[in-house]
Amino acid sequence: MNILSFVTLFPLLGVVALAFMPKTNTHQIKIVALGISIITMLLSFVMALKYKSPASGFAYVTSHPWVSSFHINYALGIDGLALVLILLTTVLVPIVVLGGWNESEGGRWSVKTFYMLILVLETFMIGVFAATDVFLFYVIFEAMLVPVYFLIGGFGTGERAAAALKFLLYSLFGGLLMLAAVIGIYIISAEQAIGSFDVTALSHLTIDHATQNWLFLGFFIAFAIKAPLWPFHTWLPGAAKAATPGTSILLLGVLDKVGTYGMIRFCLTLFPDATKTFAPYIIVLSVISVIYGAFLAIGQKNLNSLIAFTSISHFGFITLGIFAYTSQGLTGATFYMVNHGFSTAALFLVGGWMISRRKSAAIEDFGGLQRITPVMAWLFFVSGLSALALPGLSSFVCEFLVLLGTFTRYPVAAIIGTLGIVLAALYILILVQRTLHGPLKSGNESMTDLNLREKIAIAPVIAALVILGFYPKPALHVINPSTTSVMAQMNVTDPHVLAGK
Amino acid sequence: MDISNYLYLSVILFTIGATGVLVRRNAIVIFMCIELMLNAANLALVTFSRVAGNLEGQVASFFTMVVAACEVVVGLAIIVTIYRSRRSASVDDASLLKN
Amino acid sequence: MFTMPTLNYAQLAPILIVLGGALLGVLVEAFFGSKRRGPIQITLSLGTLVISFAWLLRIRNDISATAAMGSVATDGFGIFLQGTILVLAFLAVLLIADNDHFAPAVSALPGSEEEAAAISSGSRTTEVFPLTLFAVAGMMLFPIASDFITLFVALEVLSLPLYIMTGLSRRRRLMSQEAALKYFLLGAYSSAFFLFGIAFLYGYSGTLSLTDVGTANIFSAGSPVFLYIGMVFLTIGLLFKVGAVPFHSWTPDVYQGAPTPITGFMAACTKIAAFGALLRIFYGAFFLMQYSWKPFLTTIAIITMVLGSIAAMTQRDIKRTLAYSSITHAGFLLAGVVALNKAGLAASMFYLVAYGFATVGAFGIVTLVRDSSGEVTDLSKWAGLAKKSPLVSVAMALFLLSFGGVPMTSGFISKFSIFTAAYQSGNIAIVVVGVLSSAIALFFYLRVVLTLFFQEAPTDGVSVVIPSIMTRIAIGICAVMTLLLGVYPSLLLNLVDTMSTLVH
Amino acid sequence: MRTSSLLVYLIALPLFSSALLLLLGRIADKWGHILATLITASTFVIGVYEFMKMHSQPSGSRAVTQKLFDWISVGTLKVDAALLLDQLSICFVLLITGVGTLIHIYSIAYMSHDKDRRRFFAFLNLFIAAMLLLVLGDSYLNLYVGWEGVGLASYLLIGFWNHNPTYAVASKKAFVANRVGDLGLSLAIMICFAQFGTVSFAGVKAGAHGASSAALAGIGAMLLLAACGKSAQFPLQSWLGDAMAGPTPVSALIHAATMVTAGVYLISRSNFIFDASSTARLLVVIVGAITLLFGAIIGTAKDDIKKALAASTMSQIGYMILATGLGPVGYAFAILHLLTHGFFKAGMFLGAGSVMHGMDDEVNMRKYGGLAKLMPITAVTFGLGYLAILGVPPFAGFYSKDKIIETAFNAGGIKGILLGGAALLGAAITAFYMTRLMVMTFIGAKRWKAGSHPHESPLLMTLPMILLAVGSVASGFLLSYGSALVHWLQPVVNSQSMEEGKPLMPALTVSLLALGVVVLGAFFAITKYRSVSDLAPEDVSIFTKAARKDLYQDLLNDKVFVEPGTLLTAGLVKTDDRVIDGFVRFVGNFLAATSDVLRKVQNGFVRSYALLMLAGLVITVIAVWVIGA
Repeated sequence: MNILSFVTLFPLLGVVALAFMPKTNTHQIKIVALGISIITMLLSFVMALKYKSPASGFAYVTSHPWVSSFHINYALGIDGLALVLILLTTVLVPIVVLGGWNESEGGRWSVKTFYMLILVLETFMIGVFAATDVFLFYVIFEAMLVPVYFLIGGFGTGERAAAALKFLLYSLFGGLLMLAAVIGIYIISAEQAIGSFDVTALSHLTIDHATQNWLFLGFFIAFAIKAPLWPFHTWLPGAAKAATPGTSILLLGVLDKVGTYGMIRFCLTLFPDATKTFAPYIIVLSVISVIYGAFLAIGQKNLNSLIAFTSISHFGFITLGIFAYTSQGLTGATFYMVNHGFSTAALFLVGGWMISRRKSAAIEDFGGLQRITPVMAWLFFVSGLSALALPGLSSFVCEFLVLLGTFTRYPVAAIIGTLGIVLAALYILILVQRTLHGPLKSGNESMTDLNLREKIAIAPVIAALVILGFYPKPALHVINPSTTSVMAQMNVTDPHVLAGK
Repeated sequence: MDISNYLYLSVILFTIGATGVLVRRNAIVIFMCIELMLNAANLALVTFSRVAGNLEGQVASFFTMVVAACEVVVGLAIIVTIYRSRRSASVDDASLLKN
Repeated sequence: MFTMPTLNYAQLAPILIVLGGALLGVLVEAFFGSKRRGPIQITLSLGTLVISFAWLLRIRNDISATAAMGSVATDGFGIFLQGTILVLAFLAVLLIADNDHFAPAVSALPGSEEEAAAISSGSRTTEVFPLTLFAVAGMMLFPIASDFITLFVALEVLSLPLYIMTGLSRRRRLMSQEAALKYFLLGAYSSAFFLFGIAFLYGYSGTLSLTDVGTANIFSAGSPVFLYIGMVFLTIGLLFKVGAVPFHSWTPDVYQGAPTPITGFMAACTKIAAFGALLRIFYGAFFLMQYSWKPFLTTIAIITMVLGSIAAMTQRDIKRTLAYSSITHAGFLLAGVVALNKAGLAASMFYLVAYGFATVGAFGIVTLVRDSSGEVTDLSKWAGLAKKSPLVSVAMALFLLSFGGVPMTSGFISKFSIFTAAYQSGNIAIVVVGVLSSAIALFFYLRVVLTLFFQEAPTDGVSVVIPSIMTRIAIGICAVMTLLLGVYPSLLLNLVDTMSTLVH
Repeated sequence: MRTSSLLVYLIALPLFSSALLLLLGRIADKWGHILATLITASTFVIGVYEFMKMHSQPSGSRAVTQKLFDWISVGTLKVDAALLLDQLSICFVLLITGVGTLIHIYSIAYMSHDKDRRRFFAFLNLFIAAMLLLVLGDSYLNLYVGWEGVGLASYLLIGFWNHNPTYAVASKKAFVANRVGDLGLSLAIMICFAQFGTVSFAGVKAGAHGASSAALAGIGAMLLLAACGKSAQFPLQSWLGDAMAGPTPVSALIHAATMVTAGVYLISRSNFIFDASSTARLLVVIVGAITLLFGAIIGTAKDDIKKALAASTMSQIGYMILATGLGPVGYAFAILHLLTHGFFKAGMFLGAGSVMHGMDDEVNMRKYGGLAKLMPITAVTFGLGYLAILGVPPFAGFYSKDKIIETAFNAGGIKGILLGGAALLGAAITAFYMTRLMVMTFIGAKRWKAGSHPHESPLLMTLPMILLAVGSVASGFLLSYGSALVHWLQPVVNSQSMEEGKPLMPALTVSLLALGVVVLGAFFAITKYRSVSDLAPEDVSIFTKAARKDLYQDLLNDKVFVEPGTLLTAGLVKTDDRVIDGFVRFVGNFLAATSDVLRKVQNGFVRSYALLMLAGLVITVIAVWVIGA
C-alpha cells in the first residue's frame, strides 16, 4: 500500500478502534479520535515532504481494479492541487476535534457516533481529492454526504433536521446530474477506445462540441451546488446555522472545496471547449456571488449564517479565478481554497465558542466582548481580518491573485469583483463592532475567555494564515505546476501583456 | 360464413366483458364478466387455429378453461370470505385502502 | 396420434422440486396436527428451496432451448433469475415463518368467537407455506417460458396463490380481504387481456412459440393489426404484474393490505419473474419489431418513473410508500428493457437482485415495528425510532438509501448500470428523466430516514419487537448484500456478465 | 544598484516589538512602552545611518535595495518581497521614525493613566512597521501591504477606546473609506499587470511610455482614488474628522504627519504615470484644489480643537496633492510641504493634546480661553506651528506653501489662475481658522468648566513639542536652501526636467500676495473671535451650518450609499428567501400538489382502477397503431 492510500484509509482504523470502545468512556473516545487525526496529519506531512511535482499526471499513483465490468479502478494519485487540499483536510480535522471538544455531547446520539462519523468523513474527504478515477470520485463525492447529513441532523441545533435534508437533497440532485454526465463520458470513452474512468485517459478524448456542453453542465451544476455558487446556494446558510461549528468547518472548509476542486479537475480539463463557451456566463454568476454574498452577509442577524454568506462571496472569487483560466486565476483560486478553509475554520471556531458561551447565535445578543474576553475577541477579529483579505494574511495573496488573473481576461468582472473587498470590510467590521465593541451588553457578563485547549486548537490556524500570507511560496510552488498542466490540457495561455515589452 | 365474423363476435364479447367489469358493482358479476373475456379469447384462439390450420390454438383454449376453473375456485373463495365479513358483495363497499 | 414428449427432467428439476415440495406441504396440512404443522412446514419449505437451488447450481451451465419441447428455455438468463427467485423466496419464507402475521382461522369472521377460539388455541395458518412454494414454482417458470401457453399457465400459477396469501392477514382483516379482492379482480382482468393478446399474436403468426412469433412476423402476411393488438394486450398483462403506470393502481392497495412478509415476497419475487418474462419477450420475440413498441414502452417507462416518485412524496404509510417506490423502480427497470442491448440485460439482472434484497429487507423491518395492536405502518408513528432501535433504523436507512441510489449501496450500482445501458442505446431522454425522477424519489426516501433519525418520538410511540432468529437472519443477509453489492459490485457484475445470455 | 541588509530591520524591529507586546499580554505592561519607544528610536537611528550613507554617494547611485525572498511567483507575475530606499523614501523614513519617536515619548506620559497603554504602544509600533513598509516596498504590491497595514493600525488606534460606540463607529468608517481607496489601488495594480506584466515600480516605469493613454489615465485615476482614501481627499475625506476619536498622539502621528500623507507619496512615487498622462494630472489638481478649500471651510466652523486641526490637515494635504498634479517640479514642493507640515501639524496636535491633558480631556475650544499664561510652553510651541502653517516668513510653511501657490499660478492659462486663486483663497481661510483657534484657545477670557485646573504638561510631553516646534521654524529654510530638496529628489521624480514656462507673475509678488491674504484672514479672525460665548451660537449663517456639518458630505454619503445600500441589503435578504429559495420551494410545492392529485386518483374503488387500466390500454393501442401506420 502506498503512502497515499495509507493516509486515505488510516482514519478508518480509528473508526474500527472506536467501534470497540464503550460508549460511556467519552473522554477516551475523544483522545483516540484526536490521536488518530493527528497521526493522519503527520502522515500527510510526511507525504507532502516527499512530494515532488510530477512532470505530468499524478504522483503516488496507485490503481487496483474495482469494478472490472465497467473498467472502474480504485485509482489514487495526487498533484499539487490535490495535495494542498488533502493537507488542508488533515490539518483541519484534528483542529475540529480539539476545538469542538464538547460539541459532540448533547447530540441526538453518542459521542462515539460523532467521532466515528468525523473519521469516516475524513477518509472520504482525503479520498475524494486523491481519486483519479472519475467513478471513484463520484462515489466518494456522494457517499461523503451521508456522514455530514447525520452530523448536521444528529448533533446540530435548531432546524437541524430540515437543514440536513435540504443540504442532502440539493447535493444529491446535483450528484445525479453529474452521474448522467459521468455515464455519458464513459460511453464516449467506450466508443473511442476501451471504456475508462481514468481522468487522464478521459482528457484525451475528442468530444464534439454539443456533447461537451451537456456533459460540462452535468458536472458543473453538481459542483456549483456544492461550492455553492449563486443561485444554487440557498442550502448553505441553513446548514451552517444548524450544524455544530466543527461540522460547519468541515462542510465549508473542505467539503465545499470539492465543488471548486471538481471544476478544475473535471470541467476544465475534460471539457475545455465547453469551458470556454460557458466561462463568460459563469464569470457573471461568480461576480453575482461575490457581491450578493457580501450584501446578504451584511443583512444577516445570525452569526453562523453570516459566516456562511461570506463564504458564498468567497466562493464567488474562487470560481472567478477558475473560469478566468489564467495562471494567476487558477493558482489563486486553488490557494484560495486552502486559505478559505483556514479562515472559515477560524471564524467558525471562535464564533462557535462565542455562541456556546452565550447560548445564542443572534448577533444582537453580543456586545462589548473585547472588554470581558479579550483573547477571544482578538482571535475573532483576526479571523475577520482574514475574511476581508487583509494583506499580510494568506487570504490576501489568493484574493489578489484571483482578481489579477481575472482582470487580464475579464477586466469588467474583476472590477466589479473588486467591490467585494469594500463590502467585505463592511460585513466584517459591522460584525466586529456589534459583537466586540461598545459597552458590555447584558447577558454577556459571565462569559469566560478561552481556555488552553481552545487556544491550542486555533493557534495553528492563525499561524497558517500569517505564515502563508508572508511566505506563500511553498504552497504556490506546489500549486503552480498543476495550474500549468491544467492550462496545457485546456490548450490556453495567459493573455499577452498589452504594452511595454 | 366468413371466418372473420367469429373474430368480430370474439371482440364484441371481449368488449362487453371489459365494459361489464367497469359498470357492474357486484363482485360476482364482475367476475363473470372477466370469465366472458377469457371465453372471448378462447373463441379467438379457436378461430385462429382454424385459420392457421394447426391445433395449437385449440389446445391453448383447453388450458385456458382449466386455468379459468382454477381462477373460479380462488376467486369465489375470496368473494365469499369478503361477503361474510361485510355482508355485501359490492366492490364499491370495499374501499378502505385508498390514497 | 400422440407422440410422447421428450422432457429433459434434469433441467426442469428445480421447478419440479419446488412443485413437489408444495404438494408435500399440502399433504402435511392433511396429515399433521395443527401444533406440529408449523415447524414441519417451515423446514419443508426451506429445505425444498435449498435443494432446488442446489440443483440449479448443478445445471447452471446446461443451456438448452428444448428442455421441454421448446416450451421452456433454460439459459444463463433464466437460470440466474430462477436462482435469484429461490434465494429471495428463502429469505421471504424466513419472514413468513414468524407466527404473528397470519390469521389463525382465515374462514372465520373477523371479531367472531370462532376467531377468538382459534387465537386462544394457538393454532396457526400453515397453508401459506405450500402456497408460497406454488407461487415460487410459477415464478420460476415465468421467465423461462418460451411459448405462450406456458407463459399463461406460469402467470396464473404464480398469481393465484398470491391472491389468497394477500387475504391472510391476522390483523386488519377487512383491509386484507379487500386487498385480496382487488388484487384478484384486477389480476384476472389483466390476465384476460394477456390471454386475448396471446390469441391475436397466434392469429398473426400462426404459432404459440415465442421464438417463432419472433421470426414469423417477417415472412407472414398476417395483418399487422393483429400484431399490434396482440402485442399491446400481452404487454399490458405483464406491465400489470410489474406495476407500471397506468396499470399500477393495485400496487399500493395490495401492498398495504397484504400481510407484510407476503408483500415483501411478492414485491421482490413477482417483479423478478415478471421482468424476466418481459425481458425475454422483448429481447427475443419482439426484438425485430422494436420500432413499433419502443416508443410506447419508453413513454410508459418515463411516466412510471416520474409519476411513481411524485405520488410517493406525500404518502403517510410506509407500506404504501414502498409500494410507490416499487412502481418507480419498475420504471427504471423498463429503461433497461428498452435499452435492448446486452448491457441492458445484464444491468436489469443486477438491478433485480439488488432491488430484491433491499425490498425483502425493508419489508422485513416493517414487520418488526409494532405497537400493542400489531404492526404500525403509519410513518408518523415511526418518528425517532433510531433512538430506541439504532440497529434496525440503520438497516432501514441502508435499504432506503439503496432504493434512492446513494453510492456505496447496491441501488447505486443498479441505477448506474441501467443508465449506462440506456445511454449506450442512445436513449438519453430516458437517462435524463431517470436522473430527475431519482432526485424526486430521493426526497421521500430521505424523508423516511429523517423521520426515523431526527424527529422526536411521539408519546404513544411504537417499539421494535425483538426479532426472531429467522427474521434476523433474513434482514441481516439483505443488509449485508445491499452493502456488499454497493461496495464490491464486481461479485455480481461479473456473474451477470457471463449469465446474460438468452437462447431462442 | 547598492544593497543594504539593514532595511529589513526598519520594518522587522517595530513589527516584532508589536507582536511581542500583544502576545505577552499583561506581563509586558511594565516595560512595554519603553521597549516600543526604544525600538522606534532605533529605527530612526537606522534611518539616519542610511541617510548618511546615501548622502555620501553620487546623486545617480543613491538608491539602495534589499531583496528578502520571492513573495508571489505565479506565471509571469513575479513579486519579490524587496525593499527600496531611495531619495524619496528616505525623506519619509526620517519623518516617520523621527516624528514617530517623538510621539512615542510624548505618549508615555499622555497615556500613563490608561490601563491599556501597552496595547497602545503595540499598535503604534505596528503602525510604524506598516508605514515604513509602505514607503520602502519596491513594488505596488509591497506598497499595498503597507497601505492596508497602516489602515489597520489606524483603525485599531481610532477605535482604541472602542467601548464607546461612537468611537467604534468612527474607526469602522475610517477603515471602510480607506478600503474604497484601496479598491482604487488594487485596480491600478491590476491594470499595471495587464499592461506591463509587472507591478514593480521599476518595471512599470520602464514600460510606461509604451502604454495607451487610456490605460495610463486609468492607472492614474485609480491611484488618485487610492490617495483620496488614504489622504482624506475629496470625495473620501469624511472619515478624517471622525478619526479624531483616537488618542491625540495618534492624531498627531497618523492623521496629521504620516499616514494621511501616503497619498502624496503614492502619486510622487508614480510620477512616471502622471507625467505621461495629462488627464490624470488634471484629475489630481482638481481633487487637490477642491479639498484644500473644502478642508479650510470646514475648519472655520469647528469648535472641537482636534476636528479643526483635522480639517486643516485635510486642507494642507489638498495643497500637496495639488502640487503633485502640477508636473515634475510639483512633486518636490509637495514633499517639501509634506515634511514641513509633518513638523508643524504634529507639533500643533501634540499641543492640542497637551491642552486636553490639562483640561480633563475637554476638546471644545469654547470652554478654553486664556490658556497661554498657564501653559506657556504649549502656547509657544503651538504658536510657532501656527506661524508656520500660515506661511509667515521665515517659518517652515512659508517655504513650502508659497512655492505651491506659485507653481499653481504658473500652471498656465485659466487653469493656472483658477488653481492659483484657489490656493491663495485657501491660504486666507487657513489664516482665518488657525487664528480663530489660537485666539479661542490661548487668548481671551477663561471659559473653563468649573473644577478645571489647567496646568502645563510634564517634560516628556513638552520635549517633543519643543523639538517639533524647532522643526516648524527651521525645516522649511533648511530643506529649500539652494533648492536642496529639489535637487535631492531629482533622480526620482525628475523634478528639474521640465522647462519652467514664463511665470504668470514674479515669485515675490506671489509671496506678498499670499502674505497679504494671510494677514487679512488673521485680522478678520481676531476681530471676530475676541470674545466668544462658551456655547456655540445657533443663529448662524447657512455657510457656517454647512461647514459645521462637514459640508454635508456625510449626509450625501448616507443618501447616496448607506441608505440605498441598506435598502438593497434588506431587499436581497428578502429576495434570497422569497425568489431564489422560493423557486425551489415552488418546485417542491408543485410536486407535492401533483402528488396530492395522484393520491386522489387512487380513490380505493377497484372499478376506477380497472377504468384506468382500460384507458391506458386503449390509448396505447391507438398510439401503436398510429406509429405503426
